Amino acid sequence: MALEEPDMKISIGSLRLRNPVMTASGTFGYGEEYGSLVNLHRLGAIIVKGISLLPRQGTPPPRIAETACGMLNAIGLENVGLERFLSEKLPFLQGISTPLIVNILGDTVQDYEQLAARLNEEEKVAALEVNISCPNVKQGGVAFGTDPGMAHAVTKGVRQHFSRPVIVKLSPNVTDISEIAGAVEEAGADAVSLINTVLGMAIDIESCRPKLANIFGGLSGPAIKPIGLRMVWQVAECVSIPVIGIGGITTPEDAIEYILAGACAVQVGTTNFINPKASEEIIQGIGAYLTEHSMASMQDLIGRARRV
Amino acid sequence: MALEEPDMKISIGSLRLRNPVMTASGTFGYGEEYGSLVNLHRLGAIIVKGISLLPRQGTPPPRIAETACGMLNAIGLENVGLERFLSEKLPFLQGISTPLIVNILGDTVQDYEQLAARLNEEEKVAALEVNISCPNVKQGGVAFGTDPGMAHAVTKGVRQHFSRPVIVKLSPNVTDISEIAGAVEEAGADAVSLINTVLGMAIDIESCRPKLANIFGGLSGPAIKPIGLRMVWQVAECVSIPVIGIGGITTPEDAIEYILAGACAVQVGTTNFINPKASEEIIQGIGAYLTEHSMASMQDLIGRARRV
Amino acid sequence: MQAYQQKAEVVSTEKVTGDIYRFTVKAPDIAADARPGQFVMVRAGDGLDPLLRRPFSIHQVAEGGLVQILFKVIGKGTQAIAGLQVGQHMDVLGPLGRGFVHNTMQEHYLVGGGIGVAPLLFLAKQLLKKNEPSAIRVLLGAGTKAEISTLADDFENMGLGVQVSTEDGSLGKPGLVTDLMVPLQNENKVMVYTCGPYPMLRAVAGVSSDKGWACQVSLETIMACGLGACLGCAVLRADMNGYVHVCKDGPVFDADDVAWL
Amino acid sequence: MQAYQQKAEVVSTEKVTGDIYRFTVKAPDIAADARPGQFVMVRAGDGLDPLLRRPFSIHQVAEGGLVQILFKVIGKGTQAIAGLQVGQHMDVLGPLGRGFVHNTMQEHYLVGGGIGVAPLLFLAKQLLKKNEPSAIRVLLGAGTKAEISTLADDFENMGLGVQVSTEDGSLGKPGLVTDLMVPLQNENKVMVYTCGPYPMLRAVAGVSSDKGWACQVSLETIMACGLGACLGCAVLRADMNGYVHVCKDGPVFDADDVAWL
Ligand SMILES: Cc1cc2nc3c(=O)[nH]c(=O)nc-3n(C[C@H](O)[C@H](O)[C@H](O)COP(=O)(O)OP(=O)(O)OC[C@H]3O[C@@H](n4cnc5c(N)ncnc54)[C@H](O)[C@@H]3O)c2cc1C
Ligand SMILES: Cc1cc2nc3c(=O)[nH]c(=O)nc-3n(C[C@H](O)[C@H](O)[C@H](O)COP(=O)(O)OP(=O)(O)OC[C@H]3O[C@@H](n4cnc5c(N)ncnc54)[C@H](O)[C@@H]3O)c2cc1C
Ligand SMILES: Cc1cc2nc3c(=O)[nH]c(=O)nc-3n(C[C@H](O)[C@H](O)[C@H](O)COP(=O)(O)O)c2cc1C
Ligand SMILES: Cc1cc2nc3c(=O)[nH]c(=O)nc-3n(C[C@H](O)[C@H](O)[C@H](O)COP(=O)(O)O)c2cc1C
Ligand code: FES
Ligand code: FES
Repeated sequence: MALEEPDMKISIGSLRLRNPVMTASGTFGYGEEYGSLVNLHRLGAIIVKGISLLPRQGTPPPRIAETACGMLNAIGLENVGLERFLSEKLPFLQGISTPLIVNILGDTVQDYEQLAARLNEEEKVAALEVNISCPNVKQGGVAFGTDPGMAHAVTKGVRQHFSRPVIVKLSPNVTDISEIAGAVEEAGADAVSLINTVLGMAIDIESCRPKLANIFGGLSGPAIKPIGLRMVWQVAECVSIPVIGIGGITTPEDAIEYILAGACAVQVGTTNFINPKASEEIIQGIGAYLTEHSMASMQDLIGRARRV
Repeated sequence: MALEEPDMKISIGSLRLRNPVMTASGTFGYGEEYGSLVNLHRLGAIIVKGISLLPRQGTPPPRIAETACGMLNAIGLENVGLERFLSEKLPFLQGISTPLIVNILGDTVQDYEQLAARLNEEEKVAALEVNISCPNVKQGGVAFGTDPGMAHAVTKGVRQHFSRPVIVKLSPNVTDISEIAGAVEEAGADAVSLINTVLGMAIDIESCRPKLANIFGGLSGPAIKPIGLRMVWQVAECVSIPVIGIGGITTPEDAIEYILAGACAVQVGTTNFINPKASEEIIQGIGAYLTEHSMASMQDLIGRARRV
Repeated sequence: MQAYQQKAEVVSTEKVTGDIYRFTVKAPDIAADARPGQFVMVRAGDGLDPLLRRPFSIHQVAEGGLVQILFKVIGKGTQAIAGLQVGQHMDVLGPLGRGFVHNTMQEHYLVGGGIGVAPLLFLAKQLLKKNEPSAIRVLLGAGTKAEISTLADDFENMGLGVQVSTEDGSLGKPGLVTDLMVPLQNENKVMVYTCGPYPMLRAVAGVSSDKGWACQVSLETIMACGLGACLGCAVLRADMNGYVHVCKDGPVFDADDVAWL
Repeated sequence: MQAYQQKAEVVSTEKVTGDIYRFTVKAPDIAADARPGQFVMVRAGDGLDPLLRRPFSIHQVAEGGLVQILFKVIGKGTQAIAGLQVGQHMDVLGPLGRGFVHNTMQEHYLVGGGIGVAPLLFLAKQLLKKNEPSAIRVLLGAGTKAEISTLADDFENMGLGVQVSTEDGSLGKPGLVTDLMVPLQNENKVMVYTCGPYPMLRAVAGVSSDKGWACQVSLETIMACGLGACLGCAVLRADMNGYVHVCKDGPVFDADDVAWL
């Protein structure tokens, strides 16, 4: 079929993406791991594993447990740290035309600011995604992402030290996600991405111990899709910045659901483990849907379920 | 095998149950619906569909959508109302030896109090389960279950009008479920049950409309088990009243996970739709597990994963 | 109402057309109690995805405790059922709901659309016990010949008069099944029994009402329990005041009792 | 590292014992690159439950782009794979990880426990290319005869000396596989290659260390990606300072590099 390729471009602040499909932080390593399985040049954007100022060892194993249509992880934000990221991981990504988004995390607002300032110097870093699901060590360990005031402070700090788009990644483990979204919008975020993992656990009934050494872990995968979708709908209702949908996306249909709910783009997470080709299949599937439904661009699709 | 039957009795306040397996509200009708499929006399307790003062029609269809290892429902608390419950449904339940727990819901604290007072007169009603996931119409529709103060007020009101055990059923759609649990314990609850459904949604990509007429619905089934289990663990850590575990229980193993996490009893919900015999199988499976592991009673099992 | 949950062995499978199958299972208790228009809730395997049972009309019952369903592959649930081999088992819950009521009518019109013919074969057999074949008329609509010809033969083999319409004109009259109804003139008391897609049911109910014929419709909704417990299968009442529940009050309703939207 | 995702056709299935299967699939790219000790991540069907791929050692590769896995049915994932028929496909990702390193040692001891023999057959074949059969010794431990006799024959048919221990004494020496190691005396430079359950690996590493033999262990952990992306497969380093990752840094490690807990 000689169908005209539909226009799948989208914008997040000043950032232009060739299509709305990104890989979610922590599920795609630093890109290189998937280099032989995925055409990295076709992706909308690559988001790398969360980076902290200093390297982190992460939590003891077991770190993973499977659940019904989902998985729990407690990686403990293990990562190589900022310096090794810049020296060991960035060079490979510089060779890929796809925009790079760096996911950052810290224990204090200052941590986030320092990360933002240093990454601002690297032109290849097209945007930051600020993971605010981490516990704030200065405030007794309550997650930045569960308190609108703290979420505001982190966002503002990053905003001041980074000149390109700032995406804030929201935690679903809150009573009212719109409130947090509103706070980060006000603090200058260019976009919000959601959802991060849902706090869960599993127990081994033979050893009588939690399956994860960390006891609790983050639930991801198809099981959480209804939750992510609902939160994207709620947030899209109350903010005017772009919303990026995440959670349980395995097929083009799942991605389209998120976009219909109001997301301008999506991230593919756990599915990378199961079907590395999924992101490419999703890009193609969204394109095919636009063509079949005679939609000229992503604008026709974004939030359509809210208008029909 | 002539194994000695293990002792599966548990207590919830002054209520003694022959075993720890109950049917969850809204998934077992008024008991009668399952009369020909389940030996109702074997169950630990029967919890009936939530009752309001006046009958409710519920939300328009579609009311149900399937999701990965789960389902969404937006029944809108359709029920026959207190009077018809007493005249049409209670007589059948009076013929069943199993303790009856009535789930109640209202728009105001007064609604709950009136329900409690009237049901207090019916001896067959062994306990109340107070559903606080409903929106409080006097307070702008915020759910009673998301605000510790409102949860406290409802619990206290019911407590004052009902002389037998009061179980308060908690919503998982909160930042900190321990806080709510603590509030209802303080207000005099004899037990807490959790979790109610997780707010979610699904979209039909052909019609471009939410799959539920109500847009949002409650997610239940195996998908939410890790969330329920985590919350039971958290709540058991902070209250000293019994905790009843709910969410995605389909097998004896699932029930045992909840009990190891600290639940003294469990409720079987969505699984009743899929395998009506599940509750009986779960009772048998817990018994077999106690025997195999040489545990003399439920006390050996409850919260064991917290101690090992 | 008495229902049974049975691990029913698949005793035969038939591929009627590309995506339509007819499966026969051994479920003696269900077979013994089943009445035309009732349904069963089916689950293939123990997997958690798809999670819910799927509802199917009882297509036929036969000697030896056999129950037959006629179904079209739509998604995961029907795919899993279609994948079962003879000798494997499916978990069947039934018989459920209220079936067709056959009052003392003079003429019976069975109007089926697509896979909606499923319950009508069972009904026809039942009607033949108390009625002459000439008092029963079968009107079948489908998209194309392949979807309906085997079923039409089944009715004809019972000695019944069958008229067929297809949208592509490949069999019978080109058009919709209501096009077969419109020309019919009848002074007798007629009962229409119909099953099929919603727009067709609405049209059949409309024509019946215009003609003064009584009409019973078999409705479909998404169902979780099939037992009247979940209240998920609500359909608006004709008076717009509250809901009936398809699994318990139906699936067969008097067309006048439900709202046509 | 180059990995491939292939829809691999099942070309033969063999039931080795009650719950142990040997499946051969056509995966030419993987077969061409595979080295002993590497593994594949497998998924049967498109279902969402079980969700994750399952890791399996590459048991053998053969002419015609064939890859073989030897596996034991444990739970849902292995059940689904065991249920595949010849002609059906499984989704295979590989070859993954770092395999065994065969330095210029004088003697090679292959020590396998239970299903842990899987990667050792491939390794033995490779070693035979550069070593005399007499330089290779195979020590196999199992619970009972049925679990191991077919595999022991496979090694013997390659002309290798095989010693077996079974816990119930039904074949070879009664006891554990380390009981076969302890009596061995050797002046030469020895490399032990071992795979099996964790307590066995720890014991084998201990005996090797006592004897002054080099030892490579193939570790198992729960894995999500198999590609070094999820960081789920962490194992504590010998110096207790941080983690190695089984899928990327292993699955084969020098026994001295990991902490034995
Ligand atoms: C009383 C009754 C009798 C029926 N009799 C027959 C029959 O004899 N033959 C036949 O082929 N089909 C019949 N259906 C429809 C059949 O149940 C659906 O086609 C089937 O459930 C689709 O499941 P799926 O997993 O293949 O599709 P999916 O697309 O995966 O279904 C997704 C979800 O929607 C539900 N669903 C989808 N379509 C329908 C529908 N039309 N009705 C109810 N639920 C639906 C499913 O239960 C599931 O929860 C009947 C439905 C009802 C309510
Ligand atoms: C590198 C490597 C090579 C392996 N090679 C083989 C082999 O050649 N033959 C073989 O039979 N088995 C092998 N295993 C173990 C095999 O992967 C598990 O037995 C299998 O994953 C169990 O899956 P299940 O669904 O049947 O069991 P389930 O009980 O359902 O598994 C539950 C979860 O635990 C994980 N899991 C359970 N046991 C193990 C385990 N021992 N290792 C890793 N994950 C586990 C599963 O992936 C799943 O996520 C290997 C494991 C690894 C890591
Ligand atoms: C193993 C694993 C590691 C993750 N690490 C991070 C991380 O470092 N930073 C972050 O913001 N999110 C992290 N996430 C969350 C994902 O980016 C994503 O938000 C979540 O998994 C939900 O999407 P999914 O259901 O598609 O996986 C991680 C998820 C998984 C499964
Ligand atoms: C169809 C349906 C109706 C329900 N109705 C009620 C209700 O009336 N009152 C209530 O407290 N919970 C209600 N629930 C919630 C269940 O009791 C239970 O808390 C929830 O479904 C989680 O358990 P599960 O995963 O085992 O289903 C309902 C659940 C479903 C699926
Ligand atoms: S399907 Fe549950 S009440 Fe009808
Ligand atoms: S399994 Fe994902 S990093 Fe090893």
